[in-house]
Amino acid sequence: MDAKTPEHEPVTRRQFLRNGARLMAMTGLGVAAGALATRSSGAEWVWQIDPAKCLHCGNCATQCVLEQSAVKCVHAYAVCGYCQLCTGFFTPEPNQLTTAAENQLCPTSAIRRTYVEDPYYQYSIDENLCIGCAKCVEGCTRFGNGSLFLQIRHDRCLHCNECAIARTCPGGAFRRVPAEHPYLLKTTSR
Amino acid sequence: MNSSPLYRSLVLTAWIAGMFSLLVCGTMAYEHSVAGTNDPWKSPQLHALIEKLAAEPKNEALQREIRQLDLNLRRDFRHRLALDKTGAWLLLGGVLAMVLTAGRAAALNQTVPLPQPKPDAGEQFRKMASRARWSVACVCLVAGGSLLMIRLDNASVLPADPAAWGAVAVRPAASEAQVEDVASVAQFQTNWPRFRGWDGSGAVGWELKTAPEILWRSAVPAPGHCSPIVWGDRVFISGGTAERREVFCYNASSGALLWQRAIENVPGSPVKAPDVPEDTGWAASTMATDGRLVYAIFANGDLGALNFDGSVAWTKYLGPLKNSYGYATSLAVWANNLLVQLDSGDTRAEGSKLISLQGASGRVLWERSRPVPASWATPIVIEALGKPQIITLGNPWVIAYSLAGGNELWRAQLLESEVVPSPVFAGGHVFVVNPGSKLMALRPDGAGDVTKMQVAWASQENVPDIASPVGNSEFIFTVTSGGVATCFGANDGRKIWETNLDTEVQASPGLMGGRLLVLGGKGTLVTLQAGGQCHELGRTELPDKFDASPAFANGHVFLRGVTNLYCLGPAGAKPTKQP
Amino acid sequence: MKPEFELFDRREFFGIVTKTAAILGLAGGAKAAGEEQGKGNPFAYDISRFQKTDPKLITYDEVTRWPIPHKGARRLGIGPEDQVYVCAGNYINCLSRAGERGLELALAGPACCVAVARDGAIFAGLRDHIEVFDSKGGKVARWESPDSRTWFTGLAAGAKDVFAADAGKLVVLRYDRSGKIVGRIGRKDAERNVPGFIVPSPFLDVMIHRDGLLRVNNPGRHRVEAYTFDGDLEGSWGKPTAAIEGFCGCCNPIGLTALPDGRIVTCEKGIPRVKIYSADGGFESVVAGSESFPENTHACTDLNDCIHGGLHAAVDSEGRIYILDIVSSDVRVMRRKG
Amino acid sequence: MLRRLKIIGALGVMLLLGLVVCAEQRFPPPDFDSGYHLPSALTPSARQLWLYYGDAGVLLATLVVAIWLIYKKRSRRGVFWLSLFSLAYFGFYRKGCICPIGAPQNIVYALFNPDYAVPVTVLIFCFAPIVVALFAGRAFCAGVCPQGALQDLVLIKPVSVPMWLEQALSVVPYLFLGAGLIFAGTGTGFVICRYDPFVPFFRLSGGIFILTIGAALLLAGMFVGRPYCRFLCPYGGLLRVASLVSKWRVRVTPDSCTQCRLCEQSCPFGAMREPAPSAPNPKWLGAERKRLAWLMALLPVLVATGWWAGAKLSPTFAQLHPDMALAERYAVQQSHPVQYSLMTPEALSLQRAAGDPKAILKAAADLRHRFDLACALFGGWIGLVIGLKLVSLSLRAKRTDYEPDRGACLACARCFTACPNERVRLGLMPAAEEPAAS
Repeated sequence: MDAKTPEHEPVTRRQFLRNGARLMAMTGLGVAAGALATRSSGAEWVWQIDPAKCLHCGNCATQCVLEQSAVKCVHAYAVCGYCQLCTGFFTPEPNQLTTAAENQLCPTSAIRRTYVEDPYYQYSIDENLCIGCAKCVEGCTRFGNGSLFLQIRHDRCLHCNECAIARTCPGGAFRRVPAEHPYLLKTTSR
Repeated sequence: MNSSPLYRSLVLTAWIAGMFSLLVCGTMAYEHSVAGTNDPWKSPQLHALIEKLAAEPKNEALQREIRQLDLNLRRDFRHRLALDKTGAWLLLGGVLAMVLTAGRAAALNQTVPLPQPKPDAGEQFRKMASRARWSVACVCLVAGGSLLMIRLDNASVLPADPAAWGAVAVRPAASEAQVEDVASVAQFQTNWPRFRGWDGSGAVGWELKTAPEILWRSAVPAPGHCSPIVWGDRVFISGGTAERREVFCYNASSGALLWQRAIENVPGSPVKAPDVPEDTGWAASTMATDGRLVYAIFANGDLGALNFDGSVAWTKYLGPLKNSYGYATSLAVWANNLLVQLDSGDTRAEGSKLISLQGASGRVLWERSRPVPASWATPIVIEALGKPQIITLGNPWVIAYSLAGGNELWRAQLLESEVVPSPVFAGGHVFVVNPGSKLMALRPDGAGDVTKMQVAWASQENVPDIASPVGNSEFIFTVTSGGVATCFGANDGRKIWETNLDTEVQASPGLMGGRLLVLGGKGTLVTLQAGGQCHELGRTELPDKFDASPAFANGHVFLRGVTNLYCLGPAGAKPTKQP
Repeated sequence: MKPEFELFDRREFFGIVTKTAAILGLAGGAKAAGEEQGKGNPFAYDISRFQKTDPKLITYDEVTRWPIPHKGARRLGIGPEDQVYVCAGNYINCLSRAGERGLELALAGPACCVAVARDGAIFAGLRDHIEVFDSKGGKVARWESPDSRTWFTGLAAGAKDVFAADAGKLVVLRYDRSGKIVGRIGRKDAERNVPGFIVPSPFLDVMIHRDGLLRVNNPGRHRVEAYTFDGDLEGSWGKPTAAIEGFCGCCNPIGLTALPDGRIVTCEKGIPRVKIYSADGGFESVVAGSESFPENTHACTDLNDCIHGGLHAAVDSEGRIYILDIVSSDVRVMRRKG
Repeated sequence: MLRRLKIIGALGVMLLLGLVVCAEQRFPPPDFDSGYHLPSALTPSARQLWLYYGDAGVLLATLVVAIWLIYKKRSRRGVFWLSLFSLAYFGFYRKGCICPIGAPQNIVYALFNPDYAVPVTVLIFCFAPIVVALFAGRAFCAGVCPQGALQDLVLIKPVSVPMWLEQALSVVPYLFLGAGLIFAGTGTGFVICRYDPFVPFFRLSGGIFILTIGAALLLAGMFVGRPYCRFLCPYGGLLRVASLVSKWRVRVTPDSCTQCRLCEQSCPFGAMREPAPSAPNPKWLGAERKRLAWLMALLPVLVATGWWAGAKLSPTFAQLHPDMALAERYAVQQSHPVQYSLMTPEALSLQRAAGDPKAILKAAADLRHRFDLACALFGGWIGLVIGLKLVSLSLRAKRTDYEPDRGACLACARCFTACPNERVRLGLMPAAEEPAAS
């Protein structure tokens, strides 16, 4: 508060009071800073999604402060079964197993389906098209191996101090992770 | 105001920039408003087409249409995103231009300050300070007020003490409750799903203007004192003997007996039937229905649930019951809960309990043991404090349980001896009868032992012993087995009138709009005016003996006599074809 | 100055400003309010209509449920006296018909599958090898892994042979009782026109049918295939659809067993359900639908290992069906209705 | 809550280990004959660490420059350009995150949630401007804060807010601060960031609601100088207190005041204070002394009342925490089931709760206990703020010269050129000329 300090005492006294207050404030700040410094880290934190907790609710597509969410679908190829009938790519009851629009699950057709060898197909994500709606994640995780999952892409994320999606995440899947390991990937090691 | 060309041009630019910004702003707003249906995943058009394709998977044209539409939608979507980016920058530029030019203009327009002589500064400060103090107080009040509002709007539904929260988890899982299909409250109200109607009050809003006359009668194949229940075009009664206990379903409009089904070889039920006193019989408990299944319980503790087509859904044995006169408490239903009050024991409680079952499955949701011996009153469910509570009578306790978890809400020590008349809820009071000695009105919003504080009034005049009271927000009517009908004020309990109907009465009276129907045991159906002064509107003599209470549904009155089931309707209404 | 240059009149400006502010505010408020009440999830993956089972099709009742002593359950087996053998974690537990815990075998690693021969010999499949025990639980032999990729997920023990489904190598190995591999069944082979198994996740199962043929599920092709002991493909049935008569998702069925009369019981994940087909693949009825397994919907709850979902079933001599729910880790005992 | 965070952390570690251990354990993908090799998912790395320290450096540099411009150079133009730079850098380049206004929340969050090691850069962002304020007033507000710069930019035609209203509204920032800190401390969220009206402009995208508020504030800001800074900004509140005891202060005139009153109207932020008579009016003295005494006595009462009333807010405020909200919804579901449509966040979170209700309710119970204290503190804080404000309004200021109020002055350097002496000093006008009014 802007208490107008009474000025009818001698100047020196007023100055003295002020200096005292300032000194106290400084020491206070010093203590606080010191206390925190003990448990502070030189590193930064960034937001990330724990795929094991993600409930595929679609909030990531709608809640991000960015027009196009910083959350995208990521494919862990080592977990993928390379299915011909991929429930992450095709609608629950596909008309035919073709890449035609009516058979695709992805609303922005951000998943590319390429033939590898009989009977295997590779599925990859076009992140410029992906909006992070997790529809494919649900399909893949429900029936298949769950090789499709959501991650915050740190080339897009603004690292808001408070993540707008985390606030509304029904699974509590968002958490701060050290910036040097900014991803929680399903294993890609083989 | 100055009018230098520079000033003018600045102002003009400012205006133009401002208008431009507004325009951009508007466009973007519009874009977003239509985005609701144009995004590929929202477009109802696309969804419709895909639905259509599911119906005719081979339709090439349709497929082509879908692909084209999908393509367009996605193109529009990308376009919108691009537009947003550029729009944002344009807006920024526009606003900046406006602000700068306007700012310059304002600066140009500034006049050199020309201070006027002022009143005493100290005085001014004093005024300002006092004003400021009050407005600080206002800020404080506003803040406090708004916080209070927020607090009131968003009260917590969890118990006050966090320690008790564990209990929240043990209630029946939400998911189960969701999948249950439950008849609407309206359906419960228009039908007669249990003893004395959906809420056990024995009252309905509509009335038969004229003296009712018999539309049809239909023979009752098996003895039983239970009253009929009605759902849609079905009337159900139960009857039983030591050998065989059955449920009968009649057509409500014609009286035809549609089916009869025996509740037999119930798992756990002893083969050798216990002996049940003659004058109570095996089927004194009125059935109940939730519109999905019909439920019947018999004096030996056999409980059965039947589908409307007469097939058995499930059965349960709840006995043995120790009851000197024979078990006669009727079943109660609320939404999809079936409530069974099983009071047992001669002088002290011997396994007395209240059970709540999931109607569809017969699964026990909860069970509470009761500190009372055998009783004969039927529980009712009322809504108090926004939550349904179950009112049960026993000797000596009136106990209210929560429907959700069966937790005891309140109890009052008001009853003695053999509790027969059932409670009713009218005009905010629960009316309970201590047979032959006291008629009492309780406020149902207490907690704990409310024997002292919650009794609104009590009266000792012409207190009934068998028939339950009936009433509305103004009056409470009782009928003694001797046939003395009495009217009390619902709020103060003072006796308003009494009259001797000179017929002995077993059945509980019913309230039909402004008419009070009293059914005499010898078949005299007396219609009284349900009002401030005693006025008899008519009598109908029925050729039968009656112990069961009347049921009112869909404009008809259903009576169960000893030999026949009767349907009464408005005089002059064409009797539908006899069975 | 002239009135037409009264452009910067403050009152007017205020008016406009307040108006625009009000409009913006209203628009914003309305939009915000609109966003408040979410009208369903536009991205919902909707298979709800397949998750409801027509009650008329369900021909079995749940009699009781037995909890499993250990976590990480995988497969079931049935013993000669109708005991139920459950492999869970590093253990194999024997549950009596009444569900009491009996014999417990501790293994070196996680048990993947189990089979019990008529004579009571117990075969425990670990990821990469098989351990053989006598009926008392004494260890008899250890059959080593034939291949680095081996990942056993199903076992069937006949009178002379033991068949082991190797989901990693996409083959069913035929052992004789001495542990020698005497045949490899179901490998992709154009000559014998064997299409080969597609097994995206470790759910390959094998069973010996009373008609003397093997039945092996081919999840990637949504089929059940019949092989002779020598590995000739005798036939196959099954079609991919989430509808009740077919096999749902990307890779089903995941488990097989047969009723005494030869009808085949199949287990599915994703839409967890257990169904009965006639021996030649005609859909007959449902043992338990998706409603019965609320926990068991998502096949993958772990970052590394996606076999934490699904069901397995076994049938005893009286035709009681035991369903192992891997997620809620209990055994449901199902009895035919009526 | 705390324990839960710990557990999550532990799980995280186990998880990372798990990746290594289970790597060859997990079921392998098919082995391809065609020599196909598994691609690996791209993982674009987060912003480089040194860039964060760069930001901190820029912050410190701009603060120093600001001080120099205000006290040495006494140049409004300089301050203006500096603020434009800050707007460009901290605003449109750094998108307003992390800024000192939000940083105190991180500090408090770190204090109560040991699993969150607050980054050094955040410490710098939080404390540097305060330290500066302790010595040189609100130099941060003047030249470094992007939010402030944005508002300063749009200020076209300042209208003066009546002093009494100014005084009254100046308590609001402290209420906002209190709320922000308790929600941060309980791990509910960073409401100060959530309701920062200008960051959406920096990002050029954001929720329509907050955008509207921001737009409204800017429109108002055309006529009311820096409405957010004066009547809302919680960090401004902190700096205000700090600058009360600042070593140097902004003065209108470099040397003696000639009482010409030309600077009266020069401050668009209502910080200018006029001289008050040295001798208090004896007529009111007694009354004022008595009032002061009463208000002093009232202070503890207010605090106590606030504490008591604040504690009552706990059940409601706690619901802002996602876990508590879930517990509440779960409880509602138990008594009055609601059918949420397919796969909506509500439905999914309820499924999650149904999976392990005990855990959810346990977490909620812990939260409630935290909130009981936090809300009581909040209430007490409100009482304290109001009380102190009342007291300070009953103290009679004594001033001989026209000078900006220590706390309220944003050090924007506007008033300098209003002073004839300053103009002389700057050589804007000859020394001879004397203002008419004096």
